[in-house]
Amino acid sequence: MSEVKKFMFVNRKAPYGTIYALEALEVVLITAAFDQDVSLVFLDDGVFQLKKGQQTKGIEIKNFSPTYRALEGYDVEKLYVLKESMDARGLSEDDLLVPVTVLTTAEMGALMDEQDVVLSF
Amino acid sequence: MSEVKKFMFVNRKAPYGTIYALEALEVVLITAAFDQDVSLVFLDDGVFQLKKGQQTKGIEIKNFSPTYRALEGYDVEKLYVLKESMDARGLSEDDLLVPVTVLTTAEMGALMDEQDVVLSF
Amino acid sequence: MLHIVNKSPLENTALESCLNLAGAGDVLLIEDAVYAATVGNSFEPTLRAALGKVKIYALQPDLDARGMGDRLVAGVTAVDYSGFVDLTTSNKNCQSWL
Amino acid sequence: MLHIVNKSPLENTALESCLNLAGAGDVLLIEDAVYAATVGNSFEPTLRAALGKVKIYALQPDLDARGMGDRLVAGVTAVDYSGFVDLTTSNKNCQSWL
Amino acid sequence: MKFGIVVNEGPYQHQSSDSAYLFAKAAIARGHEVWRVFFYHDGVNNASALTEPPQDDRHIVNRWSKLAEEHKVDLVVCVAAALRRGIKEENLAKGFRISGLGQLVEAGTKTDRLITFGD
Amino acid sequence: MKFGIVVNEGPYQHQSSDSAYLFAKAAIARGHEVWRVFFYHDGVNNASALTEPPQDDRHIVNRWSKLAEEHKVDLVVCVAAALRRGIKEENLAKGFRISGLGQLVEAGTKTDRLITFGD
Repeated sequence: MSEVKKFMFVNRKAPYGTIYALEALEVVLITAAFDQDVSLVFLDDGVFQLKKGQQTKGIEIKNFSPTYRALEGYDVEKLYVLKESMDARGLSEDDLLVPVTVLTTAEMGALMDEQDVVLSF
Repeated sequence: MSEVKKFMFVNRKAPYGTIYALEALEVVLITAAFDQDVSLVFLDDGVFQLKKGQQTKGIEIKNFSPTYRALEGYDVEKLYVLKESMDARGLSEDDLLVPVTVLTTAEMGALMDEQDVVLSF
Repeated sequence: MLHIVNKSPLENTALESCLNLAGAGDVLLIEDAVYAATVGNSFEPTLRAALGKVKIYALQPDLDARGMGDRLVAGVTAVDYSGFVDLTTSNKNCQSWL
Repeated sequence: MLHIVNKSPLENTALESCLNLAGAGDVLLIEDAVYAATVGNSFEPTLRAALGKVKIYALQPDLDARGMGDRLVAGVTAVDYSGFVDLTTSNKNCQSWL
Repeated sequence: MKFGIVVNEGPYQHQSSDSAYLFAKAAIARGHEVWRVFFYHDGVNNASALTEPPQDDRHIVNRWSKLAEEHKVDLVVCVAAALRRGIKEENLAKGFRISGLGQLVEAGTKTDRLITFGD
Repeated sequence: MKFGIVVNEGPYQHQSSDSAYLFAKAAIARGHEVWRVFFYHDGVNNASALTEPPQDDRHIVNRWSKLAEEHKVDLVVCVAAALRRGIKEENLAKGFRISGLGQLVEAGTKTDRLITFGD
C-alpha cells in the first residue's frame, strides 16, 4: 500500500455499553501500522471513551482505556474532541486520559470535509 | 400452564430498521395461544408499527403489518397507544391499521403498574 | 461531503448532531431516519431550518416500507437506491452517523 | 414498579420517556444510562426534577467502569448487583426500557 | 424468589449479556433461584460453541455454560430466532437447549420476576 | 467508480445488511465496481453458513454469496471480530473469506468511496 490517504475515525459511542469503541481502536492501530494519515475524533457520547479513572473490575470487562495513552507510540497523534460534546457532558480537558485538540462545531465540520475516508463507530 | 397472568408487550421501536417489532409479534401470538391476558402497548417510535400503507417491496423485507390486523383472530384485543407519542409523530388514529385505545401518559403509567409481566421490544 | 443518517430523530440524537456539524454538504436519510422528513413530526422544524444550509435527501424505498411515501416534507428530495449511489459519487467523501 | 434503563440520555430518548411515564415507582440506571446520574451533564436538570416523583438508583459497577464513580448527582442512590436484585424483589414488577 | 431472565443481544457487541450474567450470579448469591434464561433475538448468539475471545477477555459463552452446570439454570434458545441466525444443535454450546417461544411464556407464568436485558 | 462497503451488524436484527446489499446491487447496476465488502463487529454474522430464515423471508447470507459469485465481489470477514462471535472456516458461507483488519484499511486506500452500514 504505497498510497497515503487521510483516514478519520469518528467515535460517537460510550465505552462498555457496546463494543464499538474497543473494536474501533483495533482498526485505528492497524491503519496507523499501514502508514496512513490518521485522525481520531470524539463526538457526542464518544468523548466518554477518554474519561480518566475507568475501573471495570465490577463489570468483568477488560479496561481498554490505557490503549488511548499508547496511541502516541503508534504515531497516532491527531486526537480531536468537540467542545460542545464535552460541555454537554460536564467534562473538561482535565478529565481526559490524553491531550486532545478541542474544536468548535465549525472547525470539526471543516476537518471532516477534507478527509478521504471516514469510518464511524 | 393453568395460571393466567397479565402480560404486557411494550413496543417502542420502528418497524424494519430492526427486527424487534416482528419478533415481538411472534411472542405475542404464542402468549395468546397459551391463554394469557395479553396487552400490547405502542409508545414512542413503536406507534410507527401500526402505520397504514406499508409497502416493503423496495427494501426486499416481508411486510408483516397485516399481522396486526390478524391479532383479533387470536383474541388479542387490548391494543393501547400513547397519545403523546402519536402526536409527536404527526399521526392520528385514522393513520393506524387497527382500532386502538388511546391513552394519556398518566393512564399508560397506571396500566403498566398493574401488569404481572412486562416484555419490552 | 455526504452525510448518511439511519436513526429516527425522535429516538436518537444522531441526526441532530449531524445537522449541527454538516457544512454545505448533502444529507441522506435512510432506514428509520426517513421519519425525520415526514410532515407533522416534532423534529420537522429542526429539519426545515437545516434546509437552508444543507440539501436533504430521503430514501424512497425506506419511506414506502414505513407507509410514509406520501408525507415527505417539501424541500426534501426523494431518491431511490440508484440515486443513493449517485450521491456517493457526486460528493467527494461520505460519513455514516451510526 | 421498577423501571430499568440502559441508554445514555444524551444519545437516546428512552430515559426521558421512562421518566415521563413512571408513576411513583423506582428507576434503576444501568450500563450507559448511568451517565444520566452524573454531575454536570445536560440531562441533569431533567433527572433532578424527576427525583421529586420517583426514586432513582444507579448501578455502581457501571459508574466505576466509566470513570464516573465519584460524580453521582445528590439524591441518586448507588447500588451494586446485589442491590439491583433487591430492587427487583421489593417492586412487584419491572420493565426494561430498551 | 424464582427468577426468569431474557437476553436479547449477542455476546460482546452489547453489554446486555454481561449485565444479565452478573445479575443472575448476584440473584443466586442472594439465595434466589434463577429458573431459566431465555435467549431471544440476537441473544441466541450467546449459545454459539465456536466463539474464541482473546485470552485476556472474559469468555461469555463458557460463563453461561458454567452457570447452568453449577446452579441448574435452564438456558433456552428460541428456535425461530436461532434458525434465522445460524445457531443449531451442531454449533450449540454446552448447557444450552433449543426450544420454542412457549418456554418464554412459561418463564413469565412460572417465575416471580422476569427481567429483560437488551439494547 | 470503485466502491468499498463496510457492514457492522448481523443479518435480520438490523436493516444495515439489507441496505448494504441493495446499495451494492444498485452500484453495480449503475456500472460501478463493488471491489470489497468488509464485515466487522456483528457484521461477521452475515457469513454464517448455518442460517435458515423462514421460507417467505429473504435469505441474507445466500444473497451475499450469490453477489460475490456473479459480480466477483470480495467478501471479507474480520478474523478477530469473527473469532469473538463464533464464525470460523467450519461455518463460513460460500464466497466469504476470513482475513485481517488490514483488508479494511486496503478497502479505504484502494477504492474511490468507502460506505459504512451499521447501527
